[in-house]
Amino acid sequence: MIASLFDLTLCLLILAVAGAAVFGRAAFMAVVFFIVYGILIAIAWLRLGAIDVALAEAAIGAGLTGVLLLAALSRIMRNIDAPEPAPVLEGKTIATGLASLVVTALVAHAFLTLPEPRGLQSRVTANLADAGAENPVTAVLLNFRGWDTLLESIVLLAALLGVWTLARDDAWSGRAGLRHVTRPGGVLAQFGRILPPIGLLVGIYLVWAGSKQPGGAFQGGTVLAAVWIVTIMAGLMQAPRVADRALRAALVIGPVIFLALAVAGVFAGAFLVFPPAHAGWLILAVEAVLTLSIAATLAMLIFGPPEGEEKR
Amino acid sequence: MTALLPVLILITSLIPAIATFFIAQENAGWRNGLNLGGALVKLGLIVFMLSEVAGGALYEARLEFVPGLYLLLRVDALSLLFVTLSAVLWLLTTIYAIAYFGPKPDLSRFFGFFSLCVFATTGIALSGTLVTFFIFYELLTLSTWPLVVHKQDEKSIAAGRSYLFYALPASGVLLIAIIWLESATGPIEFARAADLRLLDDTSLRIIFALFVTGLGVKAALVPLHGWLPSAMAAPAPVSALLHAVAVVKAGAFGFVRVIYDVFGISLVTELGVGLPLAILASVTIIFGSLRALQQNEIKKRLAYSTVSQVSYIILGMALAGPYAAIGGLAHLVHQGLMKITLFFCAGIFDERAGIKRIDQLNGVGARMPFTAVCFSLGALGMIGLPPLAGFVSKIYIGIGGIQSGAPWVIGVLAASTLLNAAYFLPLLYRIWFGEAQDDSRPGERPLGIIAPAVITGIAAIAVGLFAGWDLSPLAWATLIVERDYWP
Amino acid sequence: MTDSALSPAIALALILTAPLFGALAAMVTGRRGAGIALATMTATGIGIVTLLVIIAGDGDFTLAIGGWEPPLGIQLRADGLAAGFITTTALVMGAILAVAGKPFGAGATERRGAYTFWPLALLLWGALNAIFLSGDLFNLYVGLELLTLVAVALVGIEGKRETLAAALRYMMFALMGSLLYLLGAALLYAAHGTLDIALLAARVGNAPGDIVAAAAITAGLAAKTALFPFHSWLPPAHSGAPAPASAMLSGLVPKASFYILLRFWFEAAPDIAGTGVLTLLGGLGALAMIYGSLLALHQNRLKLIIAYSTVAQLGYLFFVFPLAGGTSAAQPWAAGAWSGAVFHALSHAMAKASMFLCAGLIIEAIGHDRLPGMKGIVRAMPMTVFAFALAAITLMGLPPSGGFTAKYLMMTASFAAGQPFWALMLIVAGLLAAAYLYRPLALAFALPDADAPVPGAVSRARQAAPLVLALAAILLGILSAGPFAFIRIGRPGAAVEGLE
Amino acid sequence: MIAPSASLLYGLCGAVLIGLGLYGFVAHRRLIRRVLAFNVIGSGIFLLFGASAYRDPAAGADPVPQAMIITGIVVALAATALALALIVAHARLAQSGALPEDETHEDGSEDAP
Repeated sequence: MIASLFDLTLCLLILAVAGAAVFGRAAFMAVVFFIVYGILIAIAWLRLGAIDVALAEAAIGAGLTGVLLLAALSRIMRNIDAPEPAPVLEGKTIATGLASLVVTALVAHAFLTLPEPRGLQSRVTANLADAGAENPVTAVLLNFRGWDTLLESIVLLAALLGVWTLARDDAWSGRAGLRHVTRPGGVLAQFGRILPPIGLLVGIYLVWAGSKQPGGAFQGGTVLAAVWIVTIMAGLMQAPRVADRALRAALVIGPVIFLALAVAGVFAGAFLVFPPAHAGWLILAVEAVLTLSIAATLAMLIFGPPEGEEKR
Repeated sequence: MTALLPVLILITSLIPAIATFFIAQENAGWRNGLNLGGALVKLGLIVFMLSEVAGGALYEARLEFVPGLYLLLRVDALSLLFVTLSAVLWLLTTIYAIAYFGPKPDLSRFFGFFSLCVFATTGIALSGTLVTFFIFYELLTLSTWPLVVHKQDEKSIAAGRSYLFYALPASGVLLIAIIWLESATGPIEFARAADLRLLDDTSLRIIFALFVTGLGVKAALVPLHGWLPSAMAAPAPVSALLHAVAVVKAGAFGFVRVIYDVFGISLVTELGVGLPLAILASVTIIFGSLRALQQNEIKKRLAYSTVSQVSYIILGMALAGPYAAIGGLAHLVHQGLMKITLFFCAGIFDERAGIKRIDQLNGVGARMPFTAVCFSLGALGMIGLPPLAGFVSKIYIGIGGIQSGAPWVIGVLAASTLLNAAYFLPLLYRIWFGEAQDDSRPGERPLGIIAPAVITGIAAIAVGLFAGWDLSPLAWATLIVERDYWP
Repeated sequence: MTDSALSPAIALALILTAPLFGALAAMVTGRRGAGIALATMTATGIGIVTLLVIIAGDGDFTLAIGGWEPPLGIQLRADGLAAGFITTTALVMGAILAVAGKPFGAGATERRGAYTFWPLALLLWGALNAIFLSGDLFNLYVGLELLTLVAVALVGIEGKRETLAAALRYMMFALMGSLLYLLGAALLYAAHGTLDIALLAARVGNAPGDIVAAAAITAGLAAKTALFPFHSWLPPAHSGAPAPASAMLSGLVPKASFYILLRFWFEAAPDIAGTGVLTLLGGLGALAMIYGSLLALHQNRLKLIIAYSTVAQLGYLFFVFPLAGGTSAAQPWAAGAWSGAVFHALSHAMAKASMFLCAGLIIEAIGHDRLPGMKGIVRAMPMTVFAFALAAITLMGLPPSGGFTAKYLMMTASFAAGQPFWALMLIVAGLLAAAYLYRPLALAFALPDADAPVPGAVSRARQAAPLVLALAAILLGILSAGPFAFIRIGRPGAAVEGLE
Repeated sequence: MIAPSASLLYGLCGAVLIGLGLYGFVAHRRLIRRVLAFNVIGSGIFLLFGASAYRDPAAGADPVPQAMIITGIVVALAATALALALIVAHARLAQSGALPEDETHEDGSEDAP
């Protein structure tokens, strides 16, 4: 069977949009193209039978990354969106282009000459019963390779700490991000009233469903973070202070419980072990607290460091 | 006991070194007690070992690092010769330095590094392998630097820089030589002949040249001698250390080990590397004397004199014959005694009467009689006036030259003697017969500053006069050569 | 379950989780960072001592996380090499955190710098331990990312324009490095269905995919290790951070990526190595060595000298690739370049961290780190200058330091392998190190200018921390027999037989 | 069921994306564009990885790479967030969206604050 015309079109579209995002003159348009690109990639993941990845890519790769890029762009450029200088066909550019071509060719060659696949599908399936999750991807993420996921949740916190180091010293006790003023009764405010209940439901469903069907802590956490962000942007809530104990507790609770479970596992047989008898609810519990922490962390990443009143 | 003794001898210098750093500046009593005590204990241990080793005893201690890299301390007759010299002179220099500095600042730092230097020198003397030798040799380089820059003025700092500029690359060269050799033969122990024939002749000649370069800096072999005269910026006890107790001696001692215990006489002869070295040493002897002649500062003249005199030792070794070897080894001790006397006296002249230049020496014999007598003894010995120490060494080296088929050595020695006389006699003339510019009598006090000079001065005569005595340096050198190298 | 099976797991769990727990606790509590660091040190220390006893007694071991054996799960591997790096890291972190208590101490209110430093430092430690114990290339990727983000954050922690630029430059190199590494890992999994190092060893061959993967992984890790020509980010980043952070960044962080390179080339893919690529790596190391040293000679700020020195010193770690092999294994006295490189990495970690801590204390005393200001500092802070001098001895590779043991091992291997070029480079490197470290030392020993301001007082206890590190680097040389035997426990076959 | 050659198609698409992103990462001076390019490379690698995991239609998609990719996406997000925050903070102090060594002012069109 040959790849369908749809796949071919999608690939070409992906490349075209990526080209626009990379080569485009205006930074703002490049970011917009990047978001579109993320959505297209998510579709590609669906075609590759990876629904979990598709969800993650749509929520995180396209959504959150796009929001982060837009926010950064607006903070840097304010009103000016100066186009990039026209590309000059100088030696360096040509060399870069050639080098990129060579890399592409090498990678493509490597990909085309890959030996017969020796995937782990059968092993995952064979152990799924003991893993406490019916969705094989969740089983891998939380159980078989739980150590990766634990470290990864801490990577997010590390990034947040890094973002916080960039706060202004005098604004440290203040609220995260720039202070926003939203017109009461505006579209955003209305939107902010409707979205949260729906978003909460979707987010929680994603986590709960994650053990059987595609979805999970990261996807669910992203949705919850989005809900929080919109609520704050709508002026219904204020962004928390970085020194807020409750916030900090929410940030670390997921990794802390996961870590504690990992240590407790030592006495139940191995480091980070989920005893098969209890794996189901344990994984659900870990996912629940992880979701909370991930949502809080992602939202705080979007808000950025406390910057005080905007001074301009 | 056999493993303990060499370690103990090392520790007698190491403990004072480390402990002194922690003694407050004001606490002179503890500091002096510690350093003198260490020196005395060490001397006691050495006296005990001297008699044992003369009777054929052997001491060994070993510390394993990684395969191929281990410390081996081994006491043989040759190491005892050097260790005895440095221990005796350490004691005397410590007494001298305590009196010389009086209440000056930074003394804990000074004595700490001074003891560390002696520790390193002892280590060099007791080294049983090339690597052990190298490790202590580097330690000596490092611990000498703070002493050279002790005054902290710009001149001292410059002298220190020049010292490191010569010494560190030399260490690098030495390390290459050692590792090149050992990568073919395995660890080289002095007491066990390694099969150097695993390397071809060319490689061996290059390695020998690398050794000469690496050791030549400390031994002040021309053209690697430049650091020594500029190091005169350091205080007198440091000069004593550089010229007699430790540094140049370590270089010369290294030559003995490399020629006799690493390559061996027969290989040196086969490779034909002895003659070029002998010529280089002869050039150094003449060149050092000529340069000494041009100096107006007393300490500088003495420094160039050292450049010249140390090469006697190397010449004696390079000739690769028994008599020359005995002469060279004996000169290791003779030169040390004579040169330290001269530096002690130069320090006293400077410190008590402000005399730095030769023209200031006029008539000083009447004003500072003890110092002047000691200085004269050292100088006459250096010239080689029979039957003083210098004469004994020169005779042996000369005979050795004839024995090894290099009669031109006699010419070198004769020329050198004339030059020695030329740069020392004017000093003596000024001291005893010059017109004194002022009649003040600077006190030759305290006893601690003059006694060491008197002792070494007397010793310098004694080793010449009683060269035939069983425990004289000459007799000990003869024992080494007869027992270990030409059995 | 017997005790003997339990204690390895407990040891590893402590080592892996204590710093992370500490970091999270410090993140919540705010002004108790120093106390939490102390508790973390204690817990990690207990874990490390246990680990050392186990490895010394029973040899190396592996531990499948969650009981899932590779290729499905991730396997931790605790051998002499891992334990050596973990122990050194703990020592270095201990000294750094002891010194950091003052500049990052808790004030009356929580402050930005003092708050973020502690969790970041502890996360850095946790990331290092995770990397040193991991046996899985993807898990190493996550650990490496954690390490990198924390390191970038520490570079920018002062929030000045230049330090932010330095952090950004570092970030750009690090991002590229991560992607290259990830590409390599992806290709390897695609071809072999596992990323477990031990399993890969049997499967990786000379297929195009393997070669591209190896090249990408090597290039990515080299960028993170600041190998020439990817070095330009390092000096501004390491010199711009506050001294305790610099000490971690220079002493520890690049060692992690080098460690992965070592694991990769000697354990995961020993069969790909060709003479060409090995010589290339060594050659780049030599260039880094010369370039870094020459630039260090031209700096007039102490921290910049130390940072450029790191470029040079990291350079000659890469001599291990052309050297670790040849004929040396056949010769009983030549212990091999592999041990030499490990010794160099460990002693450099301690000495370089010590130097940066010294620089930090000097800055505290005189307010800046411009060289002329250091004149005569020896009288005011003899302990610090002495520590700096001892650390310098290690960096120059002079006996009896750990640096000398490293140099001796590598030089011997170099001659034995018939490649004396590397030995000559090592000598040149030592001399250049002496040249650029001489200037600050000579100034420290000079007489202070008459009108120089009086240096501020620094407590003896804090001066002791860098001294302890510098002494440890020296002791690594004097007592090298034990560590030498220890790091060889579980040593991979390739490192013994050589790559060719 | 998707055809094996479709996985081939997506894999090659990933390879081209890597090249595209690489060009953007090196050629752009503005840091924000470089971060964008970083994300393009990242998704290219993920796509390649995911496609390689789907070469055996009978066995279905290998879940292990999927989990790794999700982890990778989150890690990339964390890196992006930190990089962007750094860029913003740097731009505030330096009035520039590029690193000092990459600044050009020839036509005045490089990032204004």
